[in-house]
Amino acid sequence: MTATTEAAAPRTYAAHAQPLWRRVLVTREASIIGLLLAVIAVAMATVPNFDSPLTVTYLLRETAPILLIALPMTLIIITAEIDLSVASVLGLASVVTGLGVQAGWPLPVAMVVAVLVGAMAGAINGALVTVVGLPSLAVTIGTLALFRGIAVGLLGTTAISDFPETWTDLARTNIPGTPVPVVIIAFAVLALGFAVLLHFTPFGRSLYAIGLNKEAAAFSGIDVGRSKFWLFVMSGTVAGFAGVYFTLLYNNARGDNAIGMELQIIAAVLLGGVSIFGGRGALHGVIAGVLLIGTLGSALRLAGVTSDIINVLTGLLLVLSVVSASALSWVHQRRVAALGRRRGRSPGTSS
Amino acid sequence: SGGDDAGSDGGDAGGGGSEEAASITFLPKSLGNPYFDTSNAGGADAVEELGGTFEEVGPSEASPTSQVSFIETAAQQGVDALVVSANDPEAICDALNEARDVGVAVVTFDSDTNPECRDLFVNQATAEGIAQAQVDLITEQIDDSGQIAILSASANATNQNAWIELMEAELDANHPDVELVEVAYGDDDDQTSFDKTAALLQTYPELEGIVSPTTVGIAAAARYLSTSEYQGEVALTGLGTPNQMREYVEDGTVEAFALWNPADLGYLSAYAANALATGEISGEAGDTFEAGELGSYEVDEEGTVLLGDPFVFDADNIGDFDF
Amino acid sequence: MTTTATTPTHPVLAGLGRLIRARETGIAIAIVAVVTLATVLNPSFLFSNDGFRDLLLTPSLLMVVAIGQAIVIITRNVDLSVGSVVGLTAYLTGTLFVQVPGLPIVVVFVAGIALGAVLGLINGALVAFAKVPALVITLGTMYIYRGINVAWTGSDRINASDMPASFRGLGTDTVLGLPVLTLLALVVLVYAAWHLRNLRSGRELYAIGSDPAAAQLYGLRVTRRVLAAFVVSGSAAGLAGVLYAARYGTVSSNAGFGWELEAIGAAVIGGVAIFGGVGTVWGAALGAFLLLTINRALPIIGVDDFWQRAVVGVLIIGAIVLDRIAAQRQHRRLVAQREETR
Amino acid sequence: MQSDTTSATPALELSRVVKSFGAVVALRSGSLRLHDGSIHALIGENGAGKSTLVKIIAGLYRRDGGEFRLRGEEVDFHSTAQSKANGIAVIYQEPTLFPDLSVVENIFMGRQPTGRLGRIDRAAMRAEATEIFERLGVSIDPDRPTDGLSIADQQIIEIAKAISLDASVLVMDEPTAALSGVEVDRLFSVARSLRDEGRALVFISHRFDEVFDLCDTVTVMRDGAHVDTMPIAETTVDDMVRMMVGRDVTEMFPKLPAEIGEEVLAVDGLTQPGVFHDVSFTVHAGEIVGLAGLVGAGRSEVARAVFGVDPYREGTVHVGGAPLPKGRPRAAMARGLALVPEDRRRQGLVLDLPVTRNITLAVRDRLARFGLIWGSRENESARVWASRLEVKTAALDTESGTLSGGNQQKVVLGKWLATDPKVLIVDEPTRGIDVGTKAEVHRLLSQLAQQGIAILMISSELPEVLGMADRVLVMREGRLTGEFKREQATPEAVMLAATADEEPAR
Ligand SMILES: Nc1ncnc2c1ncn2[C@@H]1O[C@H](COP(=O)(O)OP(=O)(O)OP(=O)(O)O)[C@@H](O)[C@H]1O
Ligand SMILES: Nc1ncnc2c1ncn2[C@@H]1O[C@H](COP(=O)(O)OP(=O)(O)OP(=O)(O)O)[C@@H](O)[C@H]1O
Ligand SMILES: [Mg+2]
Ligand SMILES: [Mg+2]
Repeated sequence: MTATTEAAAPRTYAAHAQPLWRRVLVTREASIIGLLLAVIAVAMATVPNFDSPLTVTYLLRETAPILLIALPMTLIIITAEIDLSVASVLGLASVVTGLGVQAGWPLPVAMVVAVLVGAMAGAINGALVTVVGLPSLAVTIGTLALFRGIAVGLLGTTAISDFPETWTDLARTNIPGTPVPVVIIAFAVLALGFAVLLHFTPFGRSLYAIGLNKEAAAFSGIDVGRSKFWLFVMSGTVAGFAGVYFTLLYNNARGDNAIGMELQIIAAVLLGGVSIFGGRGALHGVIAGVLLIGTLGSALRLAGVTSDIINVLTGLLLVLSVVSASALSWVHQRRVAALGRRRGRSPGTSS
Repeated sequence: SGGDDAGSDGGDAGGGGSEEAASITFLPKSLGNPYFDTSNAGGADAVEELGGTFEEVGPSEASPTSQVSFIETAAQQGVDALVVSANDPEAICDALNEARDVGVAVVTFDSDTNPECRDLFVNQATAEGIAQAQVDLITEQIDDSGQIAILSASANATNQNAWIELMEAELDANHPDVELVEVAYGDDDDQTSFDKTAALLQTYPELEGIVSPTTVGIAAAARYLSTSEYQGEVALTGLGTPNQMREYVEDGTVEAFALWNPADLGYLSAYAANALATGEISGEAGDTFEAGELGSYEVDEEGTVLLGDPFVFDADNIGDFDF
Repeated sequence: MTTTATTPTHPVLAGLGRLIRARETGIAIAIVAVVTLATVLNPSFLFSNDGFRDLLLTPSLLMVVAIGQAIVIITRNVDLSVGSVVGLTAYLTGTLFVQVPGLPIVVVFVAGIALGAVLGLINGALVAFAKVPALVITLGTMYIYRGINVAWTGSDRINASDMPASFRGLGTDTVLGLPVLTLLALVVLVYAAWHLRNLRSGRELYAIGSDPAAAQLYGLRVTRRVLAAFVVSGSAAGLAGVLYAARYGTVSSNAGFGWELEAIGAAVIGGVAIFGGVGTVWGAALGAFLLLTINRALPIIGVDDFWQRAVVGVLIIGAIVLDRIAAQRQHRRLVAQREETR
Repeated sequence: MQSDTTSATPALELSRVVKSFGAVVALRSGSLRLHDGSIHALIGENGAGKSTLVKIIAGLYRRDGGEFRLRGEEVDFHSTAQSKANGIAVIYQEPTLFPDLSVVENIFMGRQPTGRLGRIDRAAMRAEATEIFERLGVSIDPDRPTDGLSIADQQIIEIAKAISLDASVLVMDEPTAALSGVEVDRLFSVARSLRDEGRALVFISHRFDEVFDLCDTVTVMRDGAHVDTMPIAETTVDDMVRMMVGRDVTEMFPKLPAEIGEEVLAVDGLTQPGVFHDVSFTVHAGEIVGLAGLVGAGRSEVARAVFGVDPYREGTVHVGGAPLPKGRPRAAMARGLALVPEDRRRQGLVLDLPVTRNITLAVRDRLARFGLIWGSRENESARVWASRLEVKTAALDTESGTLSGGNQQKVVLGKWLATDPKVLIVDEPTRGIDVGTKAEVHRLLSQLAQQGIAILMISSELPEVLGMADRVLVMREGRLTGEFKREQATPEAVMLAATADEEPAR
């Protein structure tokens, strides 16, 4: 009875309550990666032509914009915000690239301007969220319409497609000797950057704190507003870059490019284990989530399954992943509670 | 089967291939569009006659980038031929070329891409013919004077824009009293076209007529007109399918409209695709092939095969058609 | 009793004051302004039979969906699946007419609303029982419902001629100069508004949205209420689907595509706070009205078609910025009031 | 006859109730026997299981074992609605209001009086609310939203809520923690009148004077178990403390002498309209300056403004002679300022993060090497402070939210001590903390002052301020109204400065 209150010798603390393998394997991320590997294995075995290098090329080429934008989106959702305007920013950047080329600028100049426009768009989101203090869900529903509206308004009826071939080829070529598109190099660099930023820097630490409790974060000297502002700028910039890539890949600048992609991106991020309430999630899970949806779609399309079924599966996957997580924790609680009851009863009956 | 005769004199390279069943994939602008339903059905008939395998894939909304993934899948599957109606002349070009690189024969129909991205284009009617037919129809119905508007599909549809350009030229040249006040875009979406029609009528109270060179647009516009005070006041014509338009022709909303037979278009495209896939033709000008019950066709300049002239439907003849 | 001491003004006057300050009034004024401007530029915008009818008709469907959406948002949830529900029920409506010729129209309405309710129930059950965020769940069911719709419809479509004229007539008929669809939407609106304001179950939705944890502590039946909100939203979308078939006549697999964001936008413009607890269905309905009326008025005012979406975006952002300013003022006023009483 | 049975059968009786959360046993054997017409105190250290017991009574938690009888009947609530229906009203430790709804709606939510068609009778609701407010002697506009109300007002609404239930059992979990003296008096008079009506009340508080003032019986808990129940007249503070902690403790750790050095923090003319006005003071190295006043006097707001979390319009803050920019907590931290905020669960900690991450949150930049931060370095740093402060937790990656209140407070202290501050501002460092831990905190502050740290201590507990501070500042309604040297600071003088203008009744 009194043992607990005795000021004894200095305590020692274990760093972790659970062994390493549990902390690594019993996670949301690990299960998504496992699922991805399983889907690949099954598709290799059963879907004709899936094992061809073309699959890798096409898959990566098409999911590249989602992969790219999912990186900053992960950080934003971890701070408990959301950016629904990314696909519109992509469209706007695409239009700016096109207009630049049409106006006779060299393509690299147009590309830089497009990325800057993306950054500006992100800054507008960021300012509305952090300076004015509005909920990002509402703000970015608004800018989703606004940026898309500007994109469609600027280009009107036309599509611009006379981009220099050297550049459009670059967007389509593979790393020599591999079936992997060149754009994946850009992605890898960005992914590495974002992973280090999120998981190994003080800034990354602060993002989790912001997502879980922004008041406590502010009291810890974290500049919540500024951090979020820069995340939105990053999101806009990457979306702008994705817009340039998209334009070159399809040799086509249009106002309605990638319309509706925001929800695909968010679905993938959430599937990858990021909590919509903020504070939880990791980049490797997100990348696996994007690839999982992409691979599943690619394999099913190859197997002749129509796109509607693919949509149904994407939705089911998303719903099941969150429901199973909450069901598992419920079962766990139940088990622990039952354990507690049993433990609670035995001393009760014996005394 | 059908094309054997032409096949045997088409060339040695294709000799062996013609025995084998070709796999042909149809990729319309979007699924759920009755016009393409009809044309694809024609294509399916032809493939059946040829003994090949037919497949129909497509996006649910008419956008070029979503067509690309279907083109890529076809390339991965290694189908023999792909028959596609392009949502954009450029955007799907590279994907089509990649498909051709792995040996897929590419035929465009209904809406073409740049000529260098496909082997053959099956043209439903010359753009001039279509533009002419529609201008003739509308000017006749409004007595060659007054305001008209065009309700198009999406702003980037190749064929639509080509026709509209030619129609504008024709109006400028030969119909000085007819003023084209606006080109509206219904995106080949029923609801949008419907609402755009309402907006046109309201924005231009003096409007005399609407031309909608797209089957979705004309049907939506007709439906709006038929319940509005403008029924019979504002003329409507364009390109439509008889089944969709029958009701409105009968109730007087629409006097006459034009179209080719989309089933024939699909049918011809399938034969053309088969001929390419089997090596019977290479898509050069002057190549000829047999298209089953449609008879013999020749490839002309720019790798185009022409189906024929547009056909005008009106109250007198519409009862004879079912598509 | 000194009750009167805390009631400084006459109740009627106080009510009037509230009305003038209300968000809904602001939107109504904006609508009047837009309509006036468009009518001055083009009298037929209002003063023609079709003009007046379309003014009321066009927003009616979105109004119904926005009402349901507002109810869900008030409980601090969101329903992204409404557009897909509209699509499914619209197609169901057409299919029923095709498969069962001569089916009474009432039955079709009931079937559409019932299907919507079931789809809403699925959303609600997943959100309320599995305790997972609504945004994620309804994002998932949005894909699922739309996928099922496309799979079911295929490349088929319902044409106007498949449905009886009496049904399609609902889409355009008027009673006493008011379109039937608008009247239906109004009935839904008035009832929903009354229910939310005057019944316990309505007020509890606000409580839940205002602070879900507190609602649990109060012993409110949170699960049941959230479930009900989703069922209502689904039913509203189901009704809108039936009305869609009546109004547009043609139903393909992408009916109602993208309506979810429009409905949320309408609610937000109408002053429904995205984090729950605040707002009225009146606001949401007026928001929907403003959104679509501006859309139709823009070409008349001389703004190119293509810029419509940009204007909608500005509208949404403007509305929430205004809200924010008003809320800050109110907060400051309350704090000042507290200072005074200290 | 009836009164006989009620006095014989307890209004409410819990015996050997068990409740655990996961691996944590919150209640091992909780017992409570409550009689009508009595106010029963429930005391115990932080984490002793008081609130858990309350929540079981309220139907918020279901017990894992033991018995729960209401007027002799065995009951098993599984929702708070059930306990309400059985005449039990509970005021929870944290106010639970709906910020967007009006005061009236907050009071009646879920059981509004209804008329025809189930329509809510707003007039009746309003009338009843007004009546209750009158009885409590407060004037709160019943139609205003609760957003923006002070904690005290919120607590009053909680009380109104409980009264309106007309319950026969009323449980109050630390209702006075945020109330000022006048408000506490008013609450007590209401509580007494409820008792006189024959109701049974439970009162939880860490303030012994209140317990003696109000209650007639007391139950002491320790480590999730019942220790003893006795009439209040038969016990003393020392007895109770001994039972609570299982040993003798002095509530106050004697202040250690410290050498007072040069001026470190200088605040001059700080003003934020409506919040505080023209606040000027200094704190020297090695000095503990107490900031006293009633709750709501604006002390925390001044602290937050100095630290930079809140804005201020006029005035200056100097640290070590150099001016500090406004609204920049980072700059303040870089200059050696640290703030232990008043609400540890909301402001002090990120409850979902592990102990490690919380302790290192304020020093994350310093732990980084070449801009990168590694888990092992964080653990090292956290381990130092966890063991120095003797935080009771098994592993460093335990979620902070699962620690008991006192241990959470230690984590917050550790987090700020890790920054090696020159000026430490502590806001209610011992609020809701049991006597044992409290003394530890006092010893710690005293030692820190000895090491030359300047300490500004905000506290609502007069004995704490008077016992610890070298100098006492008093605030009232956003203004500094008094400054006393340690020798001059008598309870009377400080209370006068804190309340001078306040009218006894409103
Ligand atoms: N929901 C919960 N989940 C897990 N553990 C809990 C929960 N609620 C309480 N506990 C734990 O149960 C124990 C008893 O907590 P309780 O809140 O009843 O203490 P208390 O006596 O009210 O303390 P205080 O005086 O600080 O309010 C503590 O160890 C606490 O951490
Ligand atoms: N919800 C919980 N989940 C997991 N562990 C918990 C939880 N609540 C408390 N604990 C752990 O249980 C142990 C006992 O908690 P308890 O609150 O009884 O400690 P205590 O000695 O009373 O602390 P204090 O003196 O600070 O009040 C602590 O080590 C704490 O970390
Ligand atoms: Mg304890
Ligand atoms: Mg407690």
